[in-house]
Amino acid sequence: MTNALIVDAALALLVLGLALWVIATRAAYRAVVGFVAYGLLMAIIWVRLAAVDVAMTEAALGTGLTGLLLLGAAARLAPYETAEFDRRPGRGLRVLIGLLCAAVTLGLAAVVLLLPAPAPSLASLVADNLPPTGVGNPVTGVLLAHRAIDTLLESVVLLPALIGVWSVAANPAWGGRPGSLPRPPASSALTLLAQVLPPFGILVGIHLVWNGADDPGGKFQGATVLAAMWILVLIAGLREAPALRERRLRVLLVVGALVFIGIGASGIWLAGAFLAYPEGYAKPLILAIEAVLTLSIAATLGLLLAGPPAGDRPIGTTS
Amino acid sequence: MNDPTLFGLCGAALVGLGLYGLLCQPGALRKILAFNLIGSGVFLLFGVIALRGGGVLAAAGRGIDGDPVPQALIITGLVVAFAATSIAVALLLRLAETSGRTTLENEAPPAPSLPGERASRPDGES
Amino acid sequence: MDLAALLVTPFARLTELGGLLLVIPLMLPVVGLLLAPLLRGRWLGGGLLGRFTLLLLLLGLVAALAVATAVLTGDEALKYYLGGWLPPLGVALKADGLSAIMLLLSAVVILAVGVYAQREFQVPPDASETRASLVFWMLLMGVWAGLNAAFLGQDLFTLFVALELLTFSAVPLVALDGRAETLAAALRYLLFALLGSVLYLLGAVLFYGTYATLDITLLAERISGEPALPPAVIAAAALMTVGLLAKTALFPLHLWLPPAHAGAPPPASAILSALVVKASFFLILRLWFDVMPGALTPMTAQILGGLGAGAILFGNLVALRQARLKLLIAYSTVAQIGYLFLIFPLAARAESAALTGGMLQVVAHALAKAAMFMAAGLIAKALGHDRVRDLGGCVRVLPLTLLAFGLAGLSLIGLQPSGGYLTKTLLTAAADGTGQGWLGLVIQVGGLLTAAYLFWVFGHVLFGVPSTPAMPIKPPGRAQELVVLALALGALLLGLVPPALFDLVEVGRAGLEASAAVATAMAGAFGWSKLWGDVWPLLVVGLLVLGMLPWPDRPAGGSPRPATTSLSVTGHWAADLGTLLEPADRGLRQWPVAGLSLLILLLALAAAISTGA
Amino acid sequence: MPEFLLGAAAFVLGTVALGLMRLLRGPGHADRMLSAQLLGTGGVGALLLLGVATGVGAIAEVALLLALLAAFASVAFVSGIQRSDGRGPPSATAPAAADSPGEHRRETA
Amino acid sequence: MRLALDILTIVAVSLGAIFFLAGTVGLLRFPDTLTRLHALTKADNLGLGLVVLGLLPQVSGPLSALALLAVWLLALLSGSTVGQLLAGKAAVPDPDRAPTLTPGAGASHD
Repeated sequence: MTNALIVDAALALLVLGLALWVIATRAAYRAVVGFVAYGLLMAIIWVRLAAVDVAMTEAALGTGLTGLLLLGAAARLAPYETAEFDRRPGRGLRVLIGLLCAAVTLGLAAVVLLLPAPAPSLASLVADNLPPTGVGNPVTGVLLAHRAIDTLLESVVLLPALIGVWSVAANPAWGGRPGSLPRPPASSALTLLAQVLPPFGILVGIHLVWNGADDPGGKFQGATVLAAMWILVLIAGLREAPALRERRLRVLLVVGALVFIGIGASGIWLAGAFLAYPEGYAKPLILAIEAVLTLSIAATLGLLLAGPPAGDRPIGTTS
Repeated sequence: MNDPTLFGLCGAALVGLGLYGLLCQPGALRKILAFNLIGSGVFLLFGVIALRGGGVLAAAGRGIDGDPVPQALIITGLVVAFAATSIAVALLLRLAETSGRTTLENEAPPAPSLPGERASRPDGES
Repeated sequence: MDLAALLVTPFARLTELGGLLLVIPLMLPVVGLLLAPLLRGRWLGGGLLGRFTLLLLLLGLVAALAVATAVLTGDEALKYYLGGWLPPLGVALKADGLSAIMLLLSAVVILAVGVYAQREFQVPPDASETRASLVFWMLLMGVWAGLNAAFLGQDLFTLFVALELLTFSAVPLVALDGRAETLAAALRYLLFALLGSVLYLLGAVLFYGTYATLDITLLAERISGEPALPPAVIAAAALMTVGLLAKTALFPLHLWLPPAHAGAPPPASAILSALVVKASFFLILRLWFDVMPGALTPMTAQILGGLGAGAILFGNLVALRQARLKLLIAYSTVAQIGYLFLIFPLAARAESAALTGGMLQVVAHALAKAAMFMAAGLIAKALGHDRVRDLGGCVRVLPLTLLAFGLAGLSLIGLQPSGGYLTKTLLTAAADGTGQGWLGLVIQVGGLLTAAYLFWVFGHVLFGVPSTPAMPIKPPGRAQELVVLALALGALLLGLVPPALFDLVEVGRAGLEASAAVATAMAGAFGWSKLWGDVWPLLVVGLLVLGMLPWPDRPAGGSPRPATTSLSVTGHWAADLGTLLEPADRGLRQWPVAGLSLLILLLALAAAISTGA
Repeated sequence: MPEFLLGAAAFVLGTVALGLMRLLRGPGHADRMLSAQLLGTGGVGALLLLGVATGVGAIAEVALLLALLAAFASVAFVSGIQRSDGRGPPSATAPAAADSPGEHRRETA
Repeated sequence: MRLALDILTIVAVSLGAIFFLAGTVGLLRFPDTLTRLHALTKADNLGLGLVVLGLLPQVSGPLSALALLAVWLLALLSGSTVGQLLAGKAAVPDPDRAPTLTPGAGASHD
């Protein structure tokens, strides 16, 4: 057990050190690099907390997509950054805020230490109520059956977020291709990576969704991988991002949640409640929802990364 | 002190650190990073609660390691946090493009700029 | 007769659906949001999407009416278990009286905004879709979906997702015009709201860690069974309250509100001010009156009430100093939010009056403020600016709009028979009855200050010199003006609604006497002595304010003059006060300072809650 | 054996954590990135060790995901470095824009 | 047989760990970015490969073994790609530390 404790302590210290770096370092780009490393360690911590589903999400979203998003932003903002440092609040204010933040941390730490033991939990209730859902992974059961409304609302939330990202576009660019992805110059290594990785990634993504019913994995993780592969192809310039006015793209974005609502509504007549599944059909329906939702979420996540429309000019004409 | 508690304390510290960064770092991108730190501290606490909640089951020899409900909620929360980050980044990039500002002072005139430093950039847009 | 039957029968059947009825207001906006990106093209000369949204809003109004009818006639809260799973495993929806009121209010206000915005966001003849139209209509539905989910949800995490849906939809609306200031305002709003969300989520996490449930009913049962509040619950309550306060923009956490609400397009401002800030307030009510009733210690109540009183005084005074109409209205929102928090110190011993008054304030302010923002939008559009000093002469161009603005203002001031009057009477009576007369005084002073800035605006409108002769650039649409007027009239006539309808407030909570409280408050409202007693201070304020106006010797050229050049005594007072207040406001709205306030508030609330534990 | 594998995981983690010194010291973006990359590979290795040590097969999938997305993040790193080369505020009209690949994507509508 | 496999595991994993250490030392001690890059990619790829090799006897099915190998191949692929991409870029200094005129970014203001 001691080795495990050493691993845990090392992880906790490293994560805290990196968080400190993210907060304190002067240049945003360095902070973001630290944040990506931080996300990586968080994924390992989730494994240590026996939350493999979460670890997968963190690995895919936290390091992968968030990393790309923030690195791109840091790079584009670097030219404006010089003025920032001088705008820090005065030393007295900083010390005061620091003290209060420390007080918050101490209070939370006390609360953590005083949490009730034995810990109350819904674990056994979930285990008892998993069979009717037909899935073997309790996390998937919770997400798609017991608390399906959260998952539904959450997949809906992504749409206003995407509209929010699009909304900063200039009027004439509206409906055009998204334009925030980094564009390194053509290089054989990148092209090779963008050709070799996606088939593999797509396989992994499908595996995660398919397996997510019974083993760790699921639509969010799978969708993130698919989105990452798509973005990689776009970055390498092998494909062009679609114009955002394309109707097929729009359909792809919303079809997942619509199917979810449709199946949920049919549950009113077939299973006695909105978002309930008829007995015996729960698993196929859940898999169907997961499959369609994966596509919609992957498209949305990818487009969130790709940024607001920047007009119809073909990308890569000058590089 | 058992392992999950260690990570729980780590989560508490992350929340405090993130709060400090969110309030004291002037740059909006840094604030976004700090928000993500607070978020991950909160999720970490939730993960610790999930693991503690699994103790009952592990003792009974059932096949679940932790409480799956918090784990499911954390996954949802991570996706929401990503969406929040992407909106914030989009707004920030646009703000920087149109005005050269990356901080959040409001109506205040642009900070007195040093010679050679550019407070705003000419822009052909809109 | 046949037609009536045709309409009534389906409606009656709708109200008999029971809990399933709640799924309609929850899902209708969501479906609309999902279909919106597919609906392109022009239709009936305005754009398919706008017309489609209007249809959906009408349906939503019917659904909200059905919920309210079912709740009122059934005299108990509607409840629905999604997927058939009972809490703590599943998620419940519940509509008690408060939810029904909020659902109805949002449906009415958003419908009005939808009608108003048809003209603003129509698609030009040569396009099938524009940026502004798609973004506005989609996010309008996003806001609506988030609001309804927040009003119906019974699970703290579902409510978190609802809040995020609301935030993500509201923020881009602020920056719809794409100017740097509004982008900055939106970013500021987003980041502060996200801080609020994450604190709220942390609170929910701690609740789960203590009781392994997030269901409000179950939590209430378990918390009321505790001999003393566990530390995690104290921390959770403080974190959630502060997080939600940040989203409600209660003074001194109002840093984001004025620029965001003033910078958004008028229909969006109307939604933001009338409804969006109320959603997080509604969740604060849920937390303190449903999740942990009885845990509201006097200290906690005093802190919240004190901030409310501060908001009323501070917000109104700063509003008085605003040069732009939309900013003035935004600061008025800061002040009006304050009234909502007065119910906490009053609720302990006068719950009926406090809660009824609070809900009435939510409704009256929503109607009045939506009307005012949209009226300001029409004014700004017609004149090309919204500088208060240059509003002279616009009454000839926009008589209806200004009438609506004035009527809405009467409700904010709190004259009979407006909703504002009811609110103030109820709250003042509760304050006097519980020995907190100073709160009553704050309410009175707040009303006078409100009157002052409205007189200020109308003084300029009526007596100011027209700045440019060729004024009407674009006359407003008749439908727009009528909608604004209808909202304003709604706010003004709220007091004449049969008191029995206010029983809606008490459905789902024991021991409330809403209709009786309202009936008492309205009794004698129109007596001469009462009327005179309410009106003469306003006249005094009016005279004082008119003394401040730089008329009639306004210099030609229309260049704005600083208030200090006014010769009147009150002008000097105002200027002196202003030199004190404006830096204070600017200081408080600095990001780190607001953050410091938030941290102090968090720790103070935690301490206050634990005093009773 | 699990104890040994856990120990090895701790060792690998500790080692690559030392590499984070490069993150602190720089001096170039590339150097900082290298330390993150080392952390990535080491983290993947540690995860594999952990997975086998605890007998949870799914951990290997986390490692797989991490390796997959690390490749992705690295590409972002490299592209980002190129973007942030340009020092001054980028201007779409500057002739130099063609040299820094990020520039032409700014809207010039 | 079991014992031999266990010994293989111990030896290979230990060697792998040492390679990781070597990579770290290289990263910290080598004088410039390019040499650091080369030392690092070699060391950590070898380290990971040895760890995977060592773990192979310990996993149950061929599928798990395949997954292990896939992880290594992925790491190799991404490592080499990044190495190639970086090799041309290694000389880029951290602009905050060492402001220099980068060729191409003609409009340098300092």
